[in-house]
Parts: sequence; structure tokens; C-alpha cells
Amino acid sequence: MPSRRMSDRPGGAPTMAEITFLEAIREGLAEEMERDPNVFCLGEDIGAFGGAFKATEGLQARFGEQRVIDTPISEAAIVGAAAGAAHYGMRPVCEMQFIDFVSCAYDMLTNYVATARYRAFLPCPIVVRGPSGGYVRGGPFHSQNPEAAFLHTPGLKIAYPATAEDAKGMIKAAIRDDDPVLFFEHKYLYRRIKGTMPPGDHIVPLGIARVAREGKDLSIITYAATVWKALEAADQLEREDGLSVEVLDLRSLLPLDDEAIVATVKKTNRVLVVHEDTVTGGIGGEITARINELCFEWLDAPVRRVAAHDVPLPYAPPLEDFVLPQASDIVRASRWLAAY
Amino acid sequence: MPSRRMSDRPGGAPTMAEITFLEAIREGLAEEMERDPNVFCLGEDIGAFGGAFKATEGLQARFGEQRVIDTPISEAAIVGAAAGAAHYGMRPVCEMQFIDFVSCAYDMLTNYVATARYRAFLPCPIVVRGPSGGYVRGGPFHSQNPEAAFLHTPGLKIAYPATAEDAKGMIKAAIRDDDPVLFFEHKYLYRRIKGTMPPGDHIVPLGIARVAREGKDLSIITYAATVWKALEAADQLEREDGLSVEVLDLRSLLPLDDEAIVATVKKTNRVLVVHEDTVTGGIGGEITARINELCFEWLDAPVRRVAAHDVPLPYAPPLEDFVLPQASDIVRASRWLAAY
Amino acid sequence: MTVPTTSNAMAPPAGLARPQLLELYRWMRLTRTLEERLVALYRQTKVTGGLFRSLGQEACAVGSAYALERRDVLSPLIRNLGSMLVKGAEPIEILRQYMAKGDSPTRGRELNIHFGDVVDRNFVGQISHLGDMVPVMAGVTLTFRMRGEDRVGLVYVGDGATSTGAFHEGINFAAVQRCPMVVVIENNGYAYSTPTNRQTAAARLVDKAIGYGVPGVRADGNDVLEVYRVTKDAVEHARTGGGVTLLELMTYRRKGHAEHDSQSYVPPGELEHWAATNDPIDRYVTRLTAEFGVDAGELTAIDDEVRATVDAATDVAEASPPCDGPDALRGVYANPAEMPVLWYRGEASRAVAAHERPAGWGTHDG
Amino acid sequence: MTVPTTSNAMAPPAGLARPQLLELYRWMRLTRTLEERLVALYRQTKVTGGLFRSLGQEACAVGSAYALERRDVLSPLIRNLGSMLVKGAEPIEILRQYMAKGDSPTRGRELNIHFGDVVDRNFVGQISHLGDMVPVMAGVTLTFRMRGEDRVGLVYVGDGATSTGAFHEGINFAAVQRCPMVVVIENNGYAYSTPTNRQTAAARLVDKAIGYGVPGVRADGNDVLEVYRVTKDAVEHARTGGGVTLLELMTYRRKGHAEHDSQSYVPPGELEHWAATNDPIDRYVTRLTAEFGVDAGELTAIDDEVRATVDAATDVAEASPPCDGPDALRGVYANPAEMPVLWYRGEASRAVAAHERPAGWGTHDG
Ligand SMILES: Cc1ncc(C[n+]2csc(CCOP(=O)(O)OP(=O)(O)O)c2C)c(N)n1
Ligand SMILES: Cc1ncc(C[n+]2csc(CCOP(=O)(O)OP(=O)(O)O)c2C)c(N)n1
Ligand SMILES: [Mg+2]
Ligand SMILES: [Mg+2]
Repeated sequence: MPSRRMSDRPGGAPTMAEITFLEAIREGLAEEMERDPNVFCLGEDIGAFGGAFKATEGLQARFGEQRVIDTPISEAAIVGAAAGAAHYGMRPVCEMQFIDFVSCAYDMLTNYVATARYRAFLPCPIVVRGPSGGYVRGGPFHSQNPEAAFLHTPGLKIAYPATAEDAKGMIKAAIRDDDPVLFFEHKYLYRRIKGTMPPGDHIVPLGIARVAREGKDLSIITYAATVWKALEAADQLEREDGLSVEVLDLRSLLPLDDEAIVATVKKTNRVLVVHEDTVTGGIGGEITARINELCFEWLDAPVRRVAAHDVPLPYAPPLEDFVLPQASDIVRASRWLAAY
Repeated sequence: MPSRRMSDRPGGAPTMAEITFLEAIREGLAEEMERDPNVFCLGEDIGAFGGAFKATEGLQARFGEQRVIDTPISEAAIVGAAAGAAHYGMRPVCEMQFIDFVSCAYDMLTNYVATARYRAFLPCPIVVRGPSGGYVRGGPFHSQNPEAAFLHTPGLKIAYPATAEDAKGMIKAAIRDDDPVLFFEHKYLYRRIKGTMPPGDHIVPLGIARVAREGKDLSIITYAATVWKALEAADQLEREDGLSVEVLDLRSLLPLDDEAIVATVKKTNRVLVVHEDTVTGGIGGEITARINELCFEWLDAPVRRVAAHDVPLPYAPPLEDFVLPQASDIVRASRWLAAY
Repeated sequence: MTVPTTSNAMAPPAGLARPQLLELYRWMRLTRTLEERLVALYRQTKVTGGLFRSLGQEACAVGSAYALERRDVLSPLIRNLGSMLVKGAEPIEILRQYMAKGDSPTRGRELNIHFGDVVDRNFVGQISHLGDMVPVMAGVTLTFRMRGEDRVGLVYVGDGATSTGAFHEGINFAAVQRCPMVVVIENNGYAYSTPTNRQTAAARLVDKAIGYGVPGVRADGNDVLEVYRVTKDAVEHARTGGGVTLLELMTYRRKGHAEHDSQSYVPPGELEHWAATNDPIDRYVTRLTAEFGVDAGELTAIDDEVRATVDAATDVAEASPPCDGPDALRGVYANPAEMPVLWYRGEASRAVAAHERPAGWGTHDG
Repeated sequence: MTVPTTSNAMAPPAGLARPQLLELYRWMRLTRTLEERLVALYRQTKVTGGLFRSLGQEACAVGSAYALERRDVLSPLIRNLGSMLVKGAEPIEILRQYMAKGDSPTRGRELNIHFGDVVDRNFVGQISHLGDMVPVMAGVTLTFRMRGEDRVGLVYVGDGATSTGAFHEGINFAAVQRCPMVVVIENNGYAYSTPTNRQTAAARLVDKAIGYGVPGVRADGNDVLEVYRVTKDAVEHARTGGGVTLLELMTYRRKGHAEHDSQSYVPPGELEHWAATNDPIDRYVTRLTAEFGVDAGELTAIDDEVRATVDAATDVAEASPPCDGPDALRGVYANPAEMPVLWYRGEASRAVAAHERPAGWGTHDG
């Protein structure tokens, strides 16, 4: 398990080797651009400005205007152009200014990009990345978690890291992957999470989950920002209830790491799936179904979900807090499951 | 259970009162346009031409060009314009020429339409309808089942009828509903399914499932074209294995009829979820999760899924047949479940 | 940065009487004063989320909205605070929205000036996704045309938003349907950090009009009377069955995309140049006094009244209650009116639910 | 229906030598003969799915594609069979596609002429969603520009497809980036049943060019030499760094949208008029014989060779094997190369899986 640290002070001085989640992304992008001249970035305001969250800051100065391209406000064109470039040997990395706007490229991604290899043997190694997620008072259009909308699109891969180490290792893996990858970067983590990068060419392969915390009484299967909520809850449950909670950070949502899911179920026999997306139609359903199919016999309790309420994510703090899953929710649900 | 009949001969002479699924849709549209002057239709080629599948045939002649509007090829504009009209008191019914093209309106539906009431108290009673589904050698872009892509969008309702009676009763209910409704019409059923319409103002409320076949050993939970595959399999299982299979036709996917799901699970204790969408990310996951949550204790076996393989739907008959769930698959999976 | 090309020298007051000329001044002043108040609140961390300014663009917003009747419908964008005020939005609504208050127009669901009223004042609550309001307004105005109502709709897009597919689909749809709609491109030189010449290769955005088969007019967006005049013409054209008009209003965004934006991408001197030579309020004051005989005292009186209005609204808004968490579950659908609270929040989480299966668990009782 | 406006009288042969003039004829004839063969196969129910014709539009497809080099990239649409043939697609590939054969270019995954080859002949496999190929080709040509390769891309859209958001976003993006791309609007009067005047209010689709800041040229799409000439100019403009050109080729769709379409929406006489007075092959034959001294025998020889080619290809294609079901699971991803077959298909369905939990089911052994 890589070292990691959660800091609530965005300005907190990092120790020598620590960098933020955001810096980890930037480092990953820079290293891949350095390594492979076919890698280039395109998106809105990503050039001299460095992007709305500064993920590409400094890259245009370093690699030139040809390789860090400011585009018009045209998400479908950004993704479509990336696909065309990829067919002819490039490795484009698209930024969605907020991942909420990937909905404007939904057709292009699900119909053109995802099927390119299958229907026409077209290589289409693109990455579509952008800031996602809530807990930041962004309101309904700057807080989305659209991952589940792409889950039934064979041909796409989906990555959603929770740690700075994974952010770097997985963005590099995504860029090298020969398939199109949707890469979600939780904006709540951008500056709150820091990590120490392993030396050298640090790659975290897609499709492999990570045990974020070992435990034996109960498994929490989750990803992205709620990994940290789950860890917080797990500590409290250990302290207050003596419960030993395992936290599985999926990291990759497509493909899902069935082996890791089965392993944790067989170990603890009780599963809570936690995600920030709405409960209905979120990925929790898919995980529950896989557990039913692969290791139902090991369940001592129903698989249960902690997730966002089924409403558009509202903006005002009391509303957002009410709608989104909190550590206290995970604690309550875990107690219920443990007592089952 | 309404009377229904599956005919493989599209040209088969119907008995007096029987009409096809397609005619049932048309009748429903016409009755609602007659009843409420605010109802109007818009879409590509739906006017004098009557639409690619002739669902709106004759409506323009009857209701005029103002109420059956041919639009440019602009799915986002069709849906957006419908929303605007709905804010000001209209009841627009949008046709997607094939439901595959609803992906082009994905942003408009999930961001604008679905949230309108919640974020701005805007009434948005629109219907977006169109031919969906495979088994017709339509290839990857004329065979889609995109329902699961909208499942985690609170604010939308989703209807997907399997019988001609429901097609009529539910399109009428959808038009009268004060919320936006995505209405999927399986094109394989358009001319193959016939039914006798109940007299009078026939309404089938949204959100209520239908027991398509009573049984006690095993439940098949499904919707749309696979309802008919399930019924075929159920007959075979009864004949060959003496198994009594219940078939639940969900009809509405959002909201899901939890009560009906729980009732059938409690009755048979074994559940097969069958759908035509891909297994990964299809609605089967959501159903499995709800069963876990609501009536896990009544399960004698894991909930299992029969669905399409995780690939874009290919066009050639042997490939399409291989990818999509067939009655024989349901038979095999049911035997496995019954023996569990 | 392109500079305005339409001469405004000695333009007539566009049929406006003296009180209306003063009203235009008041709306621009109110816009600026209210935004300045928001900046103060923002610095006090009383604003939740970002703050978006229209400094230097007040004439676009105010002049265009002033050409509408109350029954006409307006679709504002983030820089159209002025238009909303003209259309009847109250300063207190804006303040409550920015402070995420429980009695704000969206009850805390949406940010800043994203709210609407289609019942009385007729402006439609926008979403963030740029371009999407154009198809929506095509539908609003299609409705008026279908019903034979002589109502008009006006929708704004930024220079950046013209690149979106939704803009294109919406204006094309409305043009074919001859919807009574006016599309206003507020060309303020930038989309976030992107200058207009990286957004389009067209020499002028208004040149898109001919490709949609609609009239196109470009005007000086910092001349409130000119803005009023061209918009009024387009509105009357629409009202009398002429269909869509595309307007391009040339202006300049003097603040960053949002308050936190450092504007590092702006060439040196550009901001200062516009502030010094082309402030829409300064320009209007000059004309009011030089051409229309308004004296400084009249304007100061308006300034004072505006400040008092904003002061009073601020006091009330600050005292407004915060939002109530469970209200988040209401009103997603007309039916059901409320979404259920999740199982672990209530009593159900305290004890394992009474899911007992009569015949025992794990037994086949079929 | 708009009629062509550009005069083609006595146009020069656009720098083409005699063999090339005959080659153009051959490609048009091959297109038509191959489509006629497909109609025959369709009537014999040997075609799976719909059949799409380009009857009367052969000059657009052939003349424009003929302006490309092999290294240039073409993005065809459903009426561009002719372009694909010019670009190197073989009749047998087309026949196998339409008959859903196992050795067809897409191995049965996609329909009709939806296939591509970006390795050698350089045409990109399209999808059905109209407009989407424009952004894709923007990216293809952006790549050439970035790499300094003097290659060009050409993408077709129908009159109907110009209404899509993707068309707009793609051409605008390419224009700003000065991509070496040519966008050809094949204005054939209809989008399915919808006439062009219900698709746009613009007088001419080419009028969209100025709004993207690119040159626009309208030409007679039924004059293959004129099509070649304007396309060649646009291609060379792109190749030499000039960026995007928008071409509008005026033509007419003489068959329905697909073979099953009754064309009930076409005004009486319109089809007959075009067939009689403006068939692109007839017109070309007239010119070849009248202006370029080609004799009828030369053309008959080509017709015979073409028929023999199509006959031979048909025989081979008919003998091609059908698709193999399990192949459907291959190649969705580069990695994994194959998707698993679902559990109920194989051995696993015969018996309840060995999921036995060592400590027994329903017992908490934590
Ligand atoms: C579809 C979409 N993509 C990206 C964004 C992010 N975004 C918000 S404002 C903005 C710039 C808008 O520029 P412009 O349209 O010129 O309006 P201005 O801010 O100058 O008034 C961008 C890119 C968005 N809101 N919607
Ligand atoms: C986005 C999208 N919407 C709808 C369709 C259905 N459709 C297929 S072809 C067609 C008409 C196309 O007309 P046009 O672009 O003029 O091309 P033509 O067939 O005349 O060559 C339509 C509406 C589609 N393929 N894509
Ligand atoms: Mg701007
Ligand atoms: Mg056409």
C-alpha cells in the first residue's frame, strides 16, 4: 500500500518529496510527453493558462503550442479530433474543463470512440480526463460523477484514482494504454491529498484494485473521494466498536477487478459498497451483481449501498452535505451490517 | 394480464380488434393530441412521411403542420426545444428516428431537462420516444438499448413496454405525466406484436410492473423484447422440466416497481434478471442490488443475469445471435438456478 | 482584440423619453453597485462558490433586456446580471443566491444568478453547459409562434459559446421554424482565457448569420442606446413574424472569468485601455449630460438611491436563514414530490431491519 | 429544389489527361453497375439490412475523391460508394459487407459501406451518427499539420448533416487550427424525406463558410470535371497550408433514402426531370464524345470490363463464408483481446458452479 496522507489545509507545507494529487497528474502528463512525442494535450484554456485547475500548468511553455492545444468550447470536437489523431498514431490527452461537460461528447465517446477498434479495426488510444466530483459546493453542473453512464459501453476503460501515487501511475498507464480511457480526477482531492512518488517510471496498471486498509469483519468497496471517507469511518469503527474494516479502493471501474472484489468478500463476508454517485444507477448495482454471481455463498449479509441520494447535486452546503454520503453514514451503515 | 399474441409473420392478418404495437403507439399519440391541444410532436421526417417506422403516419394530415413538426437533424435542439415549449405549457413528444441518436441529446436530457424542476422549478413534461433494440440486424448504431445510461439521472422517468396494450396505455400516461419521460419502443415488437386495446381511455400508469406469467419456482425479471424470449423459455421449462416460472415485465425502469420485484422474489426465491442491454452496466445490477437490500433473506440462490455480451452489437446474423440473449440461454440459466 | 466598428456618434435616443434614459442609467449603476457589493461579501467569504462579474459589459445586458416587454422571455448568462435586473429580478434574490440562503430563488439548489421565473417576469433559469439555452429558447419561442402570441424570446451566448453544437442546432432550428427569437452574441474578447481568434477563424461572429439565413447585425456593445436600438429592431422584427435575428455586441470583459482568475493571459495595458476609454457607464454619463441635458445631481441621486437599495437588500439577505438539509429531497419530480431518505440515515440504521423470512433463511420452501 | 448555379459550359478538362478522363468515367460506371448488382442481390434477399443508392450522385463522389492522393485521407458517407472505389475499395469488399460475410472488411460487425483502412488506402470507417466524422477528420488532419506531413483530409456531409452540432464543432475546430481539411456538402435536395429548405433557412449551404472564416465554393455536383476541379483546388489549398475549404456540391438524390423508401414525398415529375436532363454519367458521356473525342466503342469496352469485374466479384462474394458467432467477442479492446463468453453458454451452465464455501453457507465465520 503506497504511502498517503490527507491534509485539510490546502496550503500545508509538504515534506520534501511529497506532492499533491494535482501535481502528480501534471508530473505524469509531463513525463509521458517527454517520453513519447506522439502524446499531446488538447482542451479549453489548457495552454498558457494551464487549465481551470492548473493541471497542465507549464506544459505549453515546455512542449510548445503544438503539443498543448487550446481549443474552442467544443467537447464533441475535442474528443472526435483526439480519436482521429489517435487513428494516425498520436496519443491525445483531452481535458474536459469540468468532467460534467463530457456529457456534450457522450455521443462521440460511446458511439465513435468506443466502437472504433471493434467495427473498423481503428486504433483509438485516447485519454479523456477532467475534474469530477462534489463536496466542493460546485452545484449540479460542476460536481458530477458521470462514470456510471459509461459503464455499459464496451470499448471504454474507466479509471478513478484516490491517491496521488495512483493519480500519477494511472494517468501514465492510461496514456500508454492502447484503448480509450476515461480518467476521472476528483477535484476535492486535487490539493487536499499528497503523496510521495515512487522513484523511476512509476506505472499503476489499469484494472487492478488496491486494498487501502486491511480488515477482517467487513469490507467497504469504494473509489475516489469516498475512499477517504471510508478510511475515516474505518478508523472510527475500529476505535469505538473494535470492528476491523477492510477498504478496497477499486481505482479502475472498467474493467472491474473481480478478483480483488471476490477476495475481500471471501475474507469478511459482509460488504458495503460506497460511492458518491447516486444510489440508483450508480456502479454499486454492478458490484452487487458481480458479488452475487461470483461469491454469493460467502455472504453473511446482503450487500448494501451507501451513496448519494437520488437528486441532482444541490449547491448550498447544508443541502450538499445532506445529499452526499458522509463518513458518519458509512459508520452507521457498517454498524448495521456488522450486527446483521 | 392483458391479452397478447406474438406473430412472426408481419403480414399476418389480424383479427378484428387486434392492432400492432406500432399502431398502438400511433393510436395513443392520436388520442392524446385529440384530447389536449398542447400535445404536439416533433422529430425528423415525422410529418407527411410519417416517420422512419411510420409511428406518426397520418397525424400531420389530421392535426396540421403546427402540431407534427419536421425538424432538422438536430437531436439536441429537438429535446431542448421540447423543454422550452414545456416550460410554457406545451406537452411535446419528441421522436428520435432511432433511439441510438438520443446520445446526441444526452447533455440536454441529463443536464437541462432532468434538473429543470429541481433547480429552477420549471415544469418540463416532455416525452422522448423512439425505436430501440436489436434482433433485427441493425448493426451497432440502429440497435441500441441506452436505457441504463439514463438510470442515474434523477428527474427522468423511463418506460419500456413489451405489449401493444402497454404501448398504448403507457405512451398516453407518459404524455400526461408532469415529468420528462424517455419512452423506448422496441422495433422488433413494432409489427410482430399485436393486442386488443381495452375500450375507452386506456391508461397504464408509469412505475407499475406487470406479471406476464405466474409461476412459483423461479422468477424472471425482464422488460421489452426479452419478455417474449422469457415467456418462450418459460413454456419450454414448464413442458420439459415441469418448472413453474414467473415472468415479471418491469415496463417502467425509472421508477422501478420495488413492490412487484419483492413480491416475486418472496414467492419463488430464485431470480434471473434478463435484459438485452450488455450485462455490465445494464439495469440488472440495479435490480440485483435492490433485491439484496429489500429481500436478501428470501433468496435461495444468487441473483443471476442473462444479457448481451459486453461488445458493441454486431450486424451479421450469426454475430448478433451470438451476442444477444436468446430463449435457449434463458432456459439454460433457469435450469442452473432451479438446480442450485 | 477587435474594437467596435459601428459609429455611435450623435445616434438618436432611439425613441426613448427622458425618464427611460435615466432608467437605463439606473440599471447599469445598480448592476455595477450590486456586483461591487458581491465582491465585498466574497472577500468576507460570505459568498459560496465563485463570483462572476460583468464589469464593462453593463450596457450589453441592460440595453438589450430593456428592449423586451414583461411578457417576453429572456435567457440570461453569467454576465447578464443587468438583464435580469431589468427583467424584474430583485437585488435581494441575487444576494441570497450568492450566499446560498434557504429563501433564495432556488432554495440553495443552484449557484449565483442561475435562477428563473417563467410565470411572471419571464426569464429562464440557465444551466452551466454553454449553448444549451439556445435550443431551449427556440422551443419557448416556437410555442409563442404556434399559439399566435406576439411574444418574443432573447437568448445570450458568449463568443466562446458560439463554438458549441447546441448553439448551432438551436439557432438553425429556430431559423427554419421562424421562431420569434433574438440571439445576442456578447463578444467580450475572451472565453475564460481564450481570445476570440482562437475560438473562431471568422473575421466577425455576426458573419454566421447568413449561414442560418437570418439577418445579422453587429453593434457597439458599450453604447447602451445603440444596444437598445439594434435589439429593439430585432425584437420588433421577431414580434411581427420576421423570425430570428443574430446580434453581435462588441464589448470587453474587464474582470477575469471569475473573481479568482488572475487574467495573466491579458496583454499588458489592455485592461487599462478599456477602463480608461470605453467604460459603458462613463460613456453614457457623458452623453446624458452632453446631449440630453441631464445634470450631475440627478445622477448622484440615482447613485445614492441605488446604494441604499443594495444596502437594505444586503442587510435582509444576510439575515436570511440557511438551507435546510432535508429540503434537498423535494421537487426532483412532480410525482413523487419527495425522494426517500436513504436507509442508514434514519431509525432503520439503528437496528437490523425486520427482514425475517418466515420459513427461515437459506431454505427452499417452494 | 435548388438547381445548380455554376455554369459548366466549355470548362477545361482541369489538367486531366485522356486516360484520366476515361478513368473518371470508369469509376462512375463501376459505382452504378455495382449498385445495380446490389439491388439485384437485395431483391434476392441476399443483402442483410438496407440498401443505399447514390444514383445520380456519382459525379460528386468520384470527382471529389479523384482529387486526392493515396496518402490523403477520405471520410465517406453512405452515398460515397464511388469515392471509396476511387480510393481503393474493391467491389468484392462492398459485396461482402452488404452480404454480411465472414471475410468482409469488418468481419460482419458493421453494415454496408461502413468500413475503413487507415493503413494503406486511407479512408476512415464512418459511424451512422451524422456529423461525427467532421471532428474526427479534424483530428486526422490536425495530426498531419502537427507532423508537417503534406497530407490532406476530405470529409463529406449531406445537406441534412449540416444541422448537427458535430458538423459545426468539427469544422470550426479545424478552421481555427488551420487543419488541411476539405469539407464537402453533398446537397442532394433531401435528408430522408426532408427537403433542404426545411433543414436550413440559408439560401445556400455554402454561405456557412464565412461564419467559419474559410473559403466556400458552390459547384455543379453533376459535372464530374467541375467537381474534380473545385475539389482539387481546395485540396491544394489545404496541402499548401491554407486550411479548411467548404464545398457545396449541388446534386439530386434520385432514389429513396434507402431502397425501401417509397419517395412519396417527392413532387411529381421531379425524379423524371433529373433522370432525363441531369444524369451525371449521361452528361459526362456527352462531353467525352463531343469535347474530348472519345468514341462510343471505348465506353462500351469500359462498361463491359466493369460488368465482368462486378460479375466475378459477385461470384466470389457469394461463395464467401458466413460469420462465425464467437468471433463477435474479439477485438473490442486491444487488451483484453477477447471478451468472455457468458456463463450460461458453456459448461458452467450444465451444473451448479463449485462455489462451495468451506465453512458452510449462511454462517458467520469471522
Ligand atoms: C459546454 C461547456 N464547456 C465548458 C464550459 C466551461 N466554461 C464556463 S464559462 C467558459 C468560457 C465562456 O466564454 P464565453 O462564452 O465567451 O462567455 P463569457 O464568459 O466571456 O461571458 C467555459 C469554457 C461550460 N460551461 N460549458
Ligand atoms: C445524428 C443522426 N440523427 C439521425 C440520423 C438518421 N438519419 C440517417 S440518414 C438521415 C438523412 C441524412 O440526410 P443527408 O445528410 O442530407 O444525407 P443524404 O442521405 O441525403 O445523403 C437521417 C436523418 C442519423 N444517422 N444521425
Ligand atoms: Mg466571452
Ligand atoms: Mg441529403
